[in-house]
Amino acid sequence: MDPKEFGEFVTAWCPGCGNFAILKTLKAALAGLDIPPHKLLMVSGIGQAAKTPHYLRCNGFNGLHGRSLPPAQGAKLANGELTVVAVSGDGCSYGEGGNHFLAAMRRNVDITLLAHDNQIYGLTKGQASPTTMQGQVTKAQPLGAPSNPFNPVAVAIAMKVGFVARGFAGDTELLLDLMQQAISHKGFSLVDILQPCVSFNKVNTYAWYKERVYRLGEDHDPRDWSAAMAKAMEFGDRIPTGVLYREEKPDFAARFPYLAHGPLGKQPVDRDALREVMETFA
Amino acid sequence: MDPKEFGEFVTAWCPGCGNFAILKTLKAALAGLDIPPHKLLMVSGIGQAAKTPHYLRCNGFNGLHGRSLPPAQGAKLANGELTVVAVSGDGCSYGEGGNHFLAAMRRNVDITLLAHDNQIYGLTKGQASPTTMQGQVTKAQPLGAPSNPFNPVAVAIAMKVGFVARGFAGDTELLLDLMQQAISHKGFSLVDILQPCVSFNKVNTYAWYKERVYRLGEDHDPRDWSAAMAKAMEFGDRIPTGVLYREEKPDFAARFPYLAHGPLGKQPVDRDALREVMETFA
Amino acid sequence: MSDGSVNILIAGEAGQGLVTVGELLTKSLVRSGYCVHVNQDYQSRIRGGHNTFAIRAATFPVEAPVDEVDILVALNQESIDLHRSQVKEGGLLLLGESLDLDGECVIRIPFKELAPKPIFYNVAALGALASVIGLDREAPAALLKKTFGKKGEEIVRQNLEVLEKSYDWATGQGRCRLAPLPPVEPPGTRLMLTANQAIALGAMAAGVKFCSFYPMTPSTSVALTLAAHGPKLGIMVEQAEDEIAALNMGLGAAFAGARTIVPTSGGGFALMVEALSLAGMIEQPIIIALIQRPGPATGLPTRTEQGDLNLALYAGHGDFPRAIFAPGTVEDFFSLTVRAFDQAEKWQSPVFVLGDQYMSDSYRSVAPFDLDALPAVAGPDLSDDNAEGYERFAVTVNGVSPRRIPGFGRSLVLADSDEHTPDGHITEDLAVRTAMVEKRLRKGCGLHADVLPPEYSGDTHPDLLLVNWGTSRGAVLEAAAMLRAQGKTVGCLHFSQVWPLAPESFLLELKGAKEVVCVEGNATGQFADLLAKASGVRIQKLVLRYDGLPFTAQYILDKLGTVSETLRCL
Amino acid sequence: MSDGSVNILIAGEAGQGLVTVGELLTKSLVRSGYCVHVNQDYQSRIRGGHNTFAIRAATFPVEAPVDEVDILVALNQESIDLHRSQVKEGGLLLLGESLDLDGECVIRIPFKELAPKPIFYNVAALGALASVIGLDREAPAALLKKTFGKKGEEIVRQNLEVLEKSYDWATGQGRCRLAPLPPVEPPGTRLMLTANQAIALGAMAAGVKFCSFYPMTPSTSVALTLAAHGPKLGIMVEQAEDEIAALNMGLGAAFAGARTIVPTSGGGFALMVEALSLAGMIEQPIIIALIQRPGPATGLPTRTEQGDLNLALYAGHGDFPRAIFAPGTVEDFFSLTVRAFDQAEKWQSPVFVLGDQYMSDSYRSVAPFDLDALPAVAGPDLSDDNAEGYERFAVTVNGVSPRRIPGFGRSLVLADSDEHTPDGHITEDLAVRTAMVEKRLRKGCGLHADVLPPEYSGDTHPDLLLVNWGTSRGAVLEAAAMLRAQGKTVGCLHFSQVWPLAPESFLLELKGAKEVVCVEGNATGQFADLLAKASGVRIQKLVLRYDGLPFTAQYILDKLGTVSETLRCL
Ligand SMILES: Cc1ncc(C[n+]2csc(CCOP(=O)(O)OP(=O)(O)O)c2C)c(N)n1
Ligand SMILES: Cc1ncc(C[n+]2csc(CCOP(=O)(O)OP(=O)(O)O)c2C)c(N)n1
Ligand code: SF4
Ligand code: SF4
Ligand SMILES: [Mg+2]
Ligand SMILES: [Mg+2]
Repeated sequence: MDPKEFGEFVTAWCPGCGNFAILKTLKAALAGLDIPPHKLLMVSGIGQAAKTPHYLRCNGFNGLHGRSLPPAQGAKLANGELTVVAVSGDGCSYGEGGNHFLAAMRRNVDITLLAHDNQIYGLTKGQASPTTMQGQVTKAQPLGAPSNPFNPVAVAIAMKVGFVARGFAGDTELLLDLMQQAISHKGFSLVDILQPCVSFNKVNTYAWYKERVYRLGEDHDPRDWSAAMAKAMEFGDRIPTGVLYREEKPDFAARFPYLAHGPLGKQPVDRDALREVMETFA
Repeated sequence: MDPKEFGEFVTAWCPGCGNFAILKTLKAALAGLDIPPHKLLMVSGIGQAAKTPHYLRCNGFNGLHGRSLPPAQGAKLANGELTVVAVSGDGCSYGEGGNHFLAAMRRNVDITLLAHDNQIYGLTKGQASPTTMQGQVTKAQPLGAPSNPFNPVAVAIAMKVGFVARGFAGDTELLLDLMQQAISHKGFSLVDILQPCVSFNKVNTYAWYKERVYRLGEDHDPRDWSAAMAKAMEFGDRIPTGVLYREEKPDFAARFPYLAHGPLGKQPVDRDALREVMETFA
Repeated sequence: MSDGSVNILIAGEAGQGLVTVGELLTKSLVRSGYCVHVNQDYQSRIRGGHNTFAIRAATFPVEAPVDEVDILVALNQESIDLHRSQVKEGGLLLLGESLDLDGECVIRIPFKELAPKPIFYNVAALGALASVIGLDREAPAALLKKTFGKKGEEIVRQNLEVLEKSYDWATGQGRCRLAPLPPVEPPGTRLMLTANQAIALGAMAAGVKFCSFYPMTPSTSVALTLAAHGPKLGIMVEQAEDEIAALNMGLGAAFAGARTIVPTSGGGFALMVEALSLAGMIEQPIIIALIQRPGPATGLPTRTEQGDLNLALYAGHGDFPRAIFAPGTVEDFFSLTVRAFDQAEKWQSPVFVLGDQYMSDSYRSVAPFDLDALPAVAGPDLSDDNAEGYERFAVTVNGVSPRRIPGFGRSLVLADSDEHTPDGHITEDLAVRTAMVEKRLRKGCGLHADVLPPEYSGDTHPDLLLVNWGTSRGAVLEAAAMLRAQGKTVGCLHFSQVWPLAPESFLLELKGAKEVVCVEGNATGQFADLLAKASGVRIQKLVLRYDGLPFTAQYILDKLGTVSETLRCL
Repeated sequence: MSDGSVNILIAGEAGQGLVTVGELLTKSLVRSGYCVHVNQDYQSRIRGGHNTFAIRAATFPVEAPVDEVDILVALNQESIDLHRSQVKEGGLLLLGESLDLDGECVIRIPFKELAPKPIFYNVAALGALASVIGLDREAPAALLKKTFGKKGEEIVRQNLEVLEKSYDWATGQGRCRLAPLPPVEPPGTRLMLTANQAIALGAMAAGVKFCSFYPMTPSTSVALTLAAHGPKLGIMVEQAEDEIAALNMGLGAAFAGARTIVPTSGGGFALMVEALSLAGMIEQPIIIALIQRPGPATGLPTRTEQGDLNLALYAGHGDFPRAIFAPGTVEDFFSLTVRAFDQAEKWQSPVFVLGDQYMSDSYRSVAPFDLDALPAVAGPDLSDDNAEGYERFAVTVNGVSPRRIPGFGRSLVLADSDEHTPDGHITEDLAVRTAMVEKRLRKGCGLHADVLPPEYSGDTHPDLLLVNWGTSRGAVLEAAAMLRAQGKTVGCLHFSQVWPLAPESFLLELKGAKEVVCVEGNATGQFADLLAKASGVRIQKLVLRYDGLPFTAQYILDKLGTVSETLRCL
């Protein structure tokens, strides 16, 4: 399939933003997987990254800040035939939406979360996000961000999420592969994508990432939980990218046999069954 | 100090509930630390465990379901002289309040969270909680709880929380020690307390826990992160209790020098300073 | 009981099995053809404390609780102390074995004698009660057979033995001045249903396929009922991590084509306010079953109130339309839930069904619903015509745009929480903004045109008009009947849809009475305020209740007699 | 500009520095003693798009935006196309170098010539503008010295050089038919302040010590202002993980004795509804600064609306009192924030300050506040008398109980979200429940007694009364003046406190006008509804605006001329 099927849109992003590379890679990844636009649903929250569904010809649900995962899971459960990709920023996914992140990891519905992680609140002009480094000064944190940064991949691996990867907007070759693997993985997949924000994050710049980011080699076995956990804790002078952890297990829908009958919205009301239900109250 | 200072109250708990032992141990722990009732603030959410502040002579803030940690942190920041202990159930702390749990771990305000973990929603009559075992049947989950259970201590260690422990209502000797260590620890401390619910959890009973729970020995070094992480993942045939992980680091307040001047509510308005602030707009 | 009715109050601690006894007896009564009204009063705890289960049974419809008791079943001493005064002259007291009270109409049930093990005490109580009220012994016997059938014949036999024994024992006792319930013509099948069960059944009848919820008394039973039958009917019921997730997940499922209901209670709904606004913005049909309990905050978790009307009406930032149903009977909880789904789809808006703890726990005897006679419920646009030119938010005369489902065809569907163009893309074009605001509001006119008028009953141009809404209906009707018996002319105006309001459908009634009183279960007269806003008529006198208990006719009569000094300085 | 005023519109892309130019010029004007009104219009993006910064400056007070422009500064081609038609006859167009437009009053600023590097283009524009409007060159020069002072002498020198050069260059250009601003008497110190900054200053003056927030346009600047000065004044400002945490954390801090403000916007506040109800239940003084933007849902994140009044008023499940201030001037944003703290403490209730994007970004020239003349703000009970018998929720005549602070003495303080006894313990005693509901509501009567009456201005018994609230004030006053100039008698009734409402303080005015119109920035007339409910007077004609822009006098006049077909079927 041609990535052009997903169209070209004028964006509201700043020139130089890491989001451009991610968007382009996403289109290529989807095209490579032959997912037609009408079978794709992109779900997002609010933020710069969350504008992504507007920049792709497909079905989209651009919901509330922090709330990309609940509707993504609801939609996937309602129609398992859709490829559902949630896309949002670090603030949206790990900050306002932190509780949904935890629950989605536990629930293991077959969706993919692409977290554009620029380590800052972009759209609201540069406050600390959960992944902002401790001590980084912003207008909202004039004495430096006081909290320890959130490590999404470490938490995901601690929770044994079936597919945990870290990508970088500056390495689109790897990113393409990660996106395709994540979308193909049955169950909840996380791709945390390091994404330079040229307007508000003057610490974690392209150069900063480039200096630190490296690809996990053949020697890393993503099925080795301890190794994955150890790699996940690496975030400083060296930052590993690639598939950190993998584990196949039944997804959420597998536990509900009746979800296998096609989209819920196409299932008629079974009057006879309903009558039997009514009789249980007699 | 005599634990009797904390009074005796009629509770609304079921006879045989694990909460009784925890409450008694808590009073003993506080008395042992010589914390006078008027310098103690117990903060809770809603649930059976969350009724605890009513059963202890002290200051109390029994807030909303899932929201024990935000007011606990707010109160501690407003008055660093208070000993602040948040107490709530597994549903409250890791379910509804999951996002606050994540943030509190990152923020490292000097408070203690006692999570009464009965692996069930007690007060609302037995729905699955985040820690309910996968497949356990309840009225709300007639096909069995579909999600992977939450492992609070593993996530806390992945986030490098400075004090992470697991206790058991059936081992009050250890629990007393854990509570005292946790409260004495500077920064955020988590004690996840296995607490049999005799009314609604017919799986994780006293007997079930007793068969599995063991105390971590001298050989476990809570300062060894990898060892701690490995122990944290153990929850099945064997369940370790004790201090899993420890690490000293500056607490949140240490980053705000002006918090050291005593309770904020006792600080007067400095009119001259305010005038200077006003002049910055001139 | 002389009038063909009996009011039985079973009282004791949580965990003593009073609900089991109560439910078994209620079902026996329902199956025997009696009308029933159950009122459950309980505390926010699992064991201990003080709970009651009140069954009012009659040969004629009974639709409200009453305070006076014909038979008090006291399972502990506290129950005697608390409820003895409610027992009518000539009423009966059935006590647990070792309780302390003497008197003419006091009977102690010799549980140890009647039943081999404590586990059978409930059935012993059932037998005694059945006998005392004059119920044919066959009714509870058949019920036990059905209930314990799957546990094996031996269990059934043992239960029946205890039942027989206690029935006979009780028959040998005096029943004081209580007359047995007169026999009734056995009706066809009757369901024993609460409002929450009726909501669940209504949702099923309307084709619900998705329910996301977070447990909260008194709304949980809506979800539990759906969960119990979900596998059979293909309904996905998921307990979300919190209420925010519940509604947002529901919106995602609804967007993807599954009819969706989200049950919650006030504090839970308070967390859904942002997502409700999202539903308004993306014009997503969705049903919220808001089962009220007393607030503010955690309030009284297991008691009743009608205090969330304002919140349901004004929740959400920004302006968008909605409809709010507030049924007054179990039958209406069923049929108006069906209607809620229809209205939600037709006007692409969130629609509420308001219930409360009182009716969520109040069993009634209901004729099975005629599923074949149900009106069709509106559905989305499945055409997929002109997929290329499809616009989810096309601006139309009545504000309704074709709602298609992603993945059902080639049409691409884009929903956006920002202001958007007709094809769903984010916009900052302020002319489009204006058009979209007006388009959304026009759907409100559609909801308004479809509104159900209030139900007027009783005398025309009466001395007194009792305005009421939702679950207060039964007590108001009974109060009206009692006042009429005193020679007053009384009308009742009951609103089962409280928003939108169409004043033309009730202004005549409102203005045609000498005195108008609004009866509602909150502290400030929220509906009276709403009526004032919508119709310009300010009802001066309010009968309010906010102690956590449902209205009784007597309560209304008492309050009507006093000058209400309502605190309206909110 | 002939009347002693000028309206300058600077337009271009986000990132082109138009806000910098605008702020520098505004400050120069303020320091020179002119009255200013700034209106900022921008999109929800960081770079690109189309933004404007409009400065209206005058020798007399200007309190609303106007559409007509004296000087258009266009930084890109789009700006010319979009705004050319707004330029008055004889107005001036100042263009970026390479833009395409010719005409009599068009001047191209030769940036490359005037400034050595693009970084100085802003100062070049400032110099040119200062010259064109006739501002003494000393004003911007002094400002640049102060602004760049800490960056070193060399930087200052370079900036001043560019300023001089462009000022001189512009002086050499024709200024078309524009008259220079007449000089004004230099006033004492003047502050350049937005409403949000005034809220922050008001909070500081009232002794705020804690602010928890979650970033959301247009409320963030309240928190940022507090954060900037927090270390100096000992104010703890914490960015919470979400809005739920923000308010719950704030309640904890307030409970522990710190005066607390929680700033947010509609969507964020929607998430605080449950916690607001908690504030009502535990009677916790707390201030919510609700800075509105257009909804529903994400809506138009960077535009303005007055659409959250209903939500502020009815948020929370269950009944409890609150007060809502809606200032109309920057000065009032300061003083009413101080009052909000006082009222919150006095009546132990949550209190709102409602603002909106328009005034959050609208700079004005304000005299420094007289801190010594400020009224004292109520505080908690620090006595610790009879600690043993202390009851946080003692039932009192006016509903207010002694509020003590945990840890400040030996009194134990217990707050509970459940219904509670006077000492704060959970209760299911329904008589206590009733007493507590009534106690809480009585505080509403106190708030009611303290309410600020609306401000009436203009003619008595006028032909037309313009009712308005909050930030619409300036435009309404200007519209009234224009109508008066047309020979009409006009009154204005401005509410800076919108709840409680005391009809006796305005009924005469409301009934004394021939025609009454309500002017408000939402789609349904929320305040008109509220007035109808509170006073029984239904205002029939509404002038509404809901396209995301603030009112102008001309907008109001235009709408008054048309028959409003308001869609009120919500
Ligand atoms: C309930 C709510 N709170 C706050 C906001 C304001 N808001 C919009 S985007 C955003 C943060 C964006 O940060 P992130 O998710 O990291 O996305 P980015 O812009 O960096 O891609 C915030 C706080 C909102 N829209 N809704
Ligand atoms: C916002 C909100 N949602 C739901 C509830 C209902 N609720 C009360 S307690 C509880 C769960 C309690 O479980 P847990 O926290 O594990 O405490 P336990 O009773 O088991 O000690 C729930 C769902 C509530 N009070 N508020
Ligand atoms: S602000 Fe940052 S994240 Fe947002 S578009 Fe600009 S560069 Fe990208
Ligand atoms: S329900 Fe369970 S947790 Fe609650 S009091 Fe009873 S035993 Fe304890
Ligand atoms: Mg970000
Ligand atoms: Mg629990």
